[in-house]
Amino acid sequence: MNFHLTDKQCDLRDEFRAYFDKLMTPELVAELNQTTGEGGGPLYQAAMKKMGDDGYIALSWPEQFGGRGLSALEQYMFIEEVARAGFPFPFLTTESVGPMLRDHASERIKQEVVPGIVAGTCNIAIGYSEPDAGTDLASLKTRAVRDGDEWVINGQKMWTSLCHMADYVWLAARTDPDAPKHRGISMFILPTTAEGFSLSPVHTLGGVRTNATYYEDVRVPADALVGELNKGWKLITSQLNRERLALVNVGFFSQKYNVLVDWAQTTSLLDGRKVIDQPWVRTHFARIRSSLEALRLICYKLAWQMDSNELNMADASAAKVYGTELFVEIYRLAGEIIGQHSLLKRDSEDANIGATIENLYRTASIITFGGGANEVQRDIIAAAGLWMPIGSRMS
Amino acid sequence: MNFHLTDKQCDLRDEFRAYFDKLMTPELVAELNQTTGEGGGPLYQAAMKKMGDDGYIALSWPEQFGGRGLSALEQYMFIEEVARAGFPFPFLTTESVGPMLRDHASERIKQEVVPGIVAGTCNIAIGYSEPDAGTDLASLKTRAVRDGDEWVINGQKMWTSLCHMADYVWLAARTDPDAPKHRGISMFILPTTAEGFSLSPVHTLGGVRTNATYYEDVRVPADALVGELNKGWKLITSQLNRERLALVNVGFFSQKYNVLVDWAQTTSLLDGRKVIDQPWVRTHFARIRSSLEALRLICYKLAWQMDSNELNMADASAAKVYGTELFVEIYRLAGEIIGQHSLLKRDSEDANIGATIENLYRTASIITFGGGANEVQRDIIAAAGLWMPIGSRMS
Amino acid sequence: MKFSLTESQSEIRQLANKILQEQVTEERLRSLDQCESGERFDRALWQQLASAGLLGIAIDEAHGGMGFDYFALTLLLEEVGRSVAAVPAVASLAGAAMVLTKYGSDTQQQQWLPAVASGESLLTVAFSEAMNSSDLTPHSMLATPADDGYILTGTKHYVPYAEHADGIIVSAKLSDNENILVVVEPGQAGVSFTAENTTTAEPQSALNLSAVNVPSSQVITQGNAADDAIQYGVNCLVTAYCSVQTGASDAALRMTAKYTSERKQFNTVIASFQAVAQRAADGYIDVECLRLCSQQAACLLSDKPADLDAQRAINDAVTMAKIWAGDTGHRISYTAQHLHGGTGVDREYPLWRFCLLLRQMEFSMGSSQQHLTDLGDRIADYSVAMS
Amino acid sequence: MKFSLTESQSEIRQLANKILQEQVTEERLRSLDQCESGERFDRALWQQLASAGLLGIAIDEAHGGMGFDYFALTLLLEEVGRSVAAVPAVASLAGAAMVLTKYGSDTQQQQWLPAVASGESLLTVAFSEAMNSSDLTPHSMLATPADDGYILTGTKHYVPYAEHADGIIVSAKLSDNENILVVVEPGQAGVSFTAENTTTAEPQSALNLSAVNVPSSQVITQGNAADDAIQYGVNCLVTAYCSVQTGASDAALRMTAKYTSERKQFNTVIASFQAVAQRAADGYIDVECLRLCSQQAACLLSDKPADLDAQRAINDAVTMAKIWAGDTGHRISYTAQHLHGGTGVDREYPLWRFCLLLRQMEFSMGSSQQHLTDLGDRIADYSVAMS
Repeated sequence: MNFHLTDKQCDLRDEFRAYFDKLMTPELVAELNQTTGEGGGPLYQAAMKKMGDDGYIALSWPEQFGGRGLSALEQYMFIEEVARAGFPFPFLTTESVGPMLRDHASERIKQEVVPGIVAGTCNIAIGYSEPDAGTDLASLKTRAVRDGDEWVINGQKMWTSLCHMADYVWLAARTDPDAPKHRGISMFILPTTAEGFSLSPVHTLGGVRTNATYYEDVRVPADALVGELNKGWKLITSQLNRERLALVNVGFFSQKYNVLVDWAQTTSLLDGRKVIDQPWVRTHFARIRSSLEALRLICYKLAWQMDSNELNMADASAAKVYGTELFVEIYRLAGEIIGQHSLLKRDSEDANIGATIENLYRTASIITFGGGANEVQRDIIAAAGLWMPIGSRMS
Repeated sequence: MNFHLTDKQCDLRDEFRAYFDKLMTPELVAELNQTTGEGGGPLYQAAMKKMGDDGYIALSWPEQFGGRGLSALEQYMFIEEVARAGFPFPFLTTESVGPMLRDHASERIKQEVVPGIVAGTCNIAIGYSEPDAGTDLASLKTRAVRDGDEWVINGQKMWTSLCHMADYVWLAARTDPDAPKHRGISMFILPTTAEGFSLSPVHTLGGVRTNATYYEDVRVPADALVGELNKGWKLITSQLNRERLALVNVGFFSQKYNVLVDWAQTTSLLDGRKVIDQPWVRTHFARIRSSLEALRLICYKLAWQMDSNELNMADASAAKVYGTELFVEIYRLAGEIIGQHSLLKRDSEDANIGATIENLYRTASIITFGGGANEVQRDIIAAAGLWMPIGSRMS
Repeated sequence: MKFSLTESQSEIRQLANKILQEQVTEERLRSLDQCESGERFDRALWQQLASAGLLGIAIDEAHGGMGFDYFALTLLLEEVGRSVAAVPAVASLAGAAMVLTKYGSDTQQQQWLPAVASGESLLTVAFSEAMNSSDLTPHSMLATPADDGYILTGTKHYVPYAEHADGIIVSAKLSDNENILVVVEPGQAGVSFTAENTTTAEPQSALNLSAVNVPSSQVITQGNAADDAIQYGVNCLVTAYCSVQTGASDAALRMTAKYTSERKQFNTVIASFQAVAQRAADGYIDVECLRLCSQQAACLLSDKPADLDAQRAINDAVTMAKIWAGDTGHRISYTAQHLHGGTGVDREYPLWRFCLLLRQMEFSMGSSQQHLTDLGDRIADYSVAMS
Repeated sequence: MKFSLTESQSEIRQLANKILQEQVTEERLRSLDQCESGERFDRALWQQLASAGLLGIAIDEAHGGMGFDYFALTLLLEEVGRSVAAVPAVASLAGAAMVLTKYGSDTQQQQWLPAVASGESLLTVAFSEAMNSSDLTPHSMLATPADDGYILTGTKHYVPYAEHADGIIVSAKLSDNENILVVVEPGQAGVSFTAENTTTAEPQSALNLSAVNVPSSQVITQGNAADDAIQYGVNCLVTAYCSVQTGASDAALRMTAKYTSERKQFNTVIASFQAVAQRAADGYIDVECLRLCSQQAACLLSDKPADLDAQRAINDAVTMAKIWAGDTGHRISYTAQHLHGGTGVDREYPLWRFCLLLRQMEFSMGSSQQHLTDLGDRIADYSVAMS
């Protein structure tokens, strides 16, 4: 057992960190703040294209597909630096959708879509959830019906994030309504320019825009089907553990912790003491720090397990539950440390680090149910980690 | 709305407190410590008899039965003082079993048993739980079969506490095995001298002895049946809210809080500061104090509701859940305040207030599942307090 | 001990509930959302409350009010929280008007209270300074004596509705041992504002005073009485936040119970999953604790403290209520968002405003931890014994 | 980064697990429960561990040990926790032997280490003083220079197996700037004990030294090196408690999972109630956090710290592990008891011993809050930055 990074890993971290230090210009940071951190502005698009040019997008892909074949642990470290830098990297596209297209799509789709992903020029939105299919995703109702050489798609999706700037939707649709619910779903890739496709914005608590998307007799060629017919559920779930790991990456708060400590060490109270001279502030920091340490180790272990093919389902769910609930808790503790200033928004004239927390707290509200509701994750832990017969709550 | 006690209530509190100050002699306290707080020793029995003589046992009973007709709020205040004094008053007997016997037993039983309860000379153990009937109490299997003028009882009970010093067992038995499980139960009063009755001690984590009791062809006269045949479940549950309130009475920790604060104010650390000069100790106390305040108000409100016939089932369950989980938490916080000395038992030569916490923590381990498991209480809260359809988990 | 409302209290609650539930519709709230920053103020609603007499609940009849006590006012505040109404009830009614009623001169009361009750004038309170804590004695707002009165210089933060107010009650430090409480009018020379855009969009500002001349007639109180007045004002404001929090928590929790009882996944309403029900039940307990502690604080604040012990009991009750307001607010917001899933974050659904209000109340005038620290210091000092 | 054991580490773990699971039967534990207070020591088991070589895991081969590092020793300790075995592994092996290995003279090592490895001698450690905290530098145990060595006077608390030990490592204060670490033998004049009966019945005592003459040969180290040695000894002990806690938590949780999977109520196994499963899942997360933080501390402690930063990283890792040991221990004990219902408190069923052990480890050498306070002070000092 060894808890140190290897020299090679340290070098890689240094490389990534230096890269993002350079990429995140003040102008880009300002644009990202304006677009509530979700990207999409011209500077963001330029940065993505630069990352593509620099070979920084598909790092975990094999070399023949433009990648560097990073291990899961190395790829985790990459996401850590991305998160630390605050760059809205589309890791679902690069780590989940991209590899599925690369490995399972038709030749036409491969040639049309995959190079753009690697180049940082092609944006893909994900169309899984529906108004009545959230945690129970497999009950989705959007239909795809074969008509000659085409599929005709009808239905509605919710939370199709980034779709208003996407080139394609990666869409889950029901292709066999008579099969058991997990066995009648197939995956499609659908251009957002297709006739019959439309969307309407959904504004959220976090300030981030997402979309409802509508599909009225949208026609796509037969080869827009990705993978095998009616075996889409396997594709949806194949990258779930990796996605969960990305969701709780410790990088989302590690640098902010450092900044907050520095702020508390240097900021004076009215009585002349520093913020950190308050004993409870120290205890709050200690709580945050020791909790983050556990998260760091959980994530590294999970990534290491992926590389060693020893991945335990329970551990992936444990990371998801622990990390997401920890972030909610940390954003409260951080708010207490900063005080009432943590209620001020970024556009307040005297906004300080509190505005970061104000924003983080609002955007964090989705993480405990998104990416697999934590109740379901706990059921998985009890079943897969403790061999408890949890019954058939979710069938 | 008014949060002050009336003058009459203040007088009553003063009366009770003075009474127990006098009752709890150092010798009685020493005996109680030796008997792990459960009573049963000669001084305890003498104290109970004195309380009987002084008319202090059945205070909530109507005057014609030897009581003073205290309201639920006044009776709650009485239990608060009992708990504060640390006297193991048998409130299940006086508040639950006693009134049922008084109101529903045969004349013979009324004359044989009830006066002894009021006099403090008759001890009654409660025989509800069985090895396979705990939270699911209504599935109990102990059978009572009518044979001529007698009932013949066979079965086994668990957690028949105090039975080794009891004169009677208040016993739930199945009298109709074919009826739905809640509708085939009847209540009996059974002398512990009956032939076929036996018990074996069960020693517990808390150091308190309880018993398994065995019933082999135990015969009791027909009039040992209390209340209506097959309607025992109603008797079992009729006093539940009052029992739950007694279980979480704030008196169990209020005086100990005062003592602990005093200890922390006067005890020196190695570096010369007082224990309470540590800021985290203050925060722990503040957490304890503000939580106890909420418990105090919850309990008083519940008692007041009982008097006004406005009792909300959800509120009784809320008090039970909140109070029991709070006590577990408080005993941890108190342990942290005291430090490693809270691991020492009463018989250590240099034991201090930590030994009280050591003992409380061990004995508190039963409160979250005893008196109705907290999961069931939360289901009741969701259903009765928030009108949520919780399904038929417990039928 | 009595846990029910009097008849007139019930009427006030019902009246407030009726008006706010009828008027504060989703459409009305949305139209306010679209206002420019700093303008989330429903003036029409404020006038409706005035017409119903509700702005004068705790203002003497002699000044056009109903003449009830502070506790009665908190019944309105709870309904304000329950409806997320965009009105300055806390600052103007629970803060400024209560302080003027108790400590203002006859002239000051005549000048302000009838106008507050009728809705003509709006008052607010400026106690908080930078790096605020739950200790709101003035440090950096300084007063120096002048010919007729004082000169004030300094900055206050988080002043609710400051740029809408006709009068601002400001605390300032006169010397190491003496504080002063005055009314500043926004039009006075040397008064300026810096917008502080809050998470709920309630308009708040930093108040900057640069050598503002405050004549004696604008002085409410100074010396020991000023400290009492500041303490009283802080207690009234903090308890008011607790009452708003009680209403908002209760509403968010009940919205969640209703939503989970209707939302189906896996062919069943999600409320029937035990994990969902248990978590909602925890919320029920939290709201009950907050409600009781807040009501106790409001009731005690309506008493005249007979002695030091009684004054301490009031301060402690207020502090404990705010600890619960922070904890309950955080947990209810989190529970409600989590159990709603995606619907909860959609700004077309009403929950999100409650979550922001809960957070704002949690951190306004001291977080739970800050109040725990205060209470802990008092325990070290005088035990705050259990009776 | 590597999260798997080496082959030899796996063998140690398996050997320890096999012996302890086979030997520490319920009958054996019950017979120890019935001993007089202060005698919960399974000497036969201790000799079996010695025969298998396991007492010498981290003792040099030159002294009859296996020559592995501290981390390898914690594999045994985790199994001790998993079996609630009544043996002094923490005090003798993780405390005393590790300190002697690193800081003892050749003569001292020769005198003690072979005998520790063979089970002939038992050592223990006396660092804690009255009103203990996580800071274990000596305050009230005082040393004064004498002809050949020092005179020690003072009291130490919570010394595990003190009355069974052949040698006790004692820290003492020589002056405001200097500490000293010595070995005291119980037979020396002026040494006496006061029994401290602990919640688990592990024998502990206060150690009273009244002008005990400690010759130079019994001095392990003094000056800066003594501070390093005390820090090292404390780190080894604290981490050892964390390892024991990991094993005990894991065992109690798995016992609970098994019990709830078999216990039926309402015609179904209670594990199928979602509230039960969810709570067990929380326990799984807690144990995983504790395990990882403990393993990290043990691994770092096995390194030679290259510089101040590396030494700080070790100290911080140990502190964080103990925070988790307290929190996880408390929560697992509570969860296990609650989900077992009455069965869990019955002393005929094995759970109760785990609950007491978990509490004992939680409060030994600093509670979670005490370690949080320490860590907070260090954060104020040098940030404990995230890399």
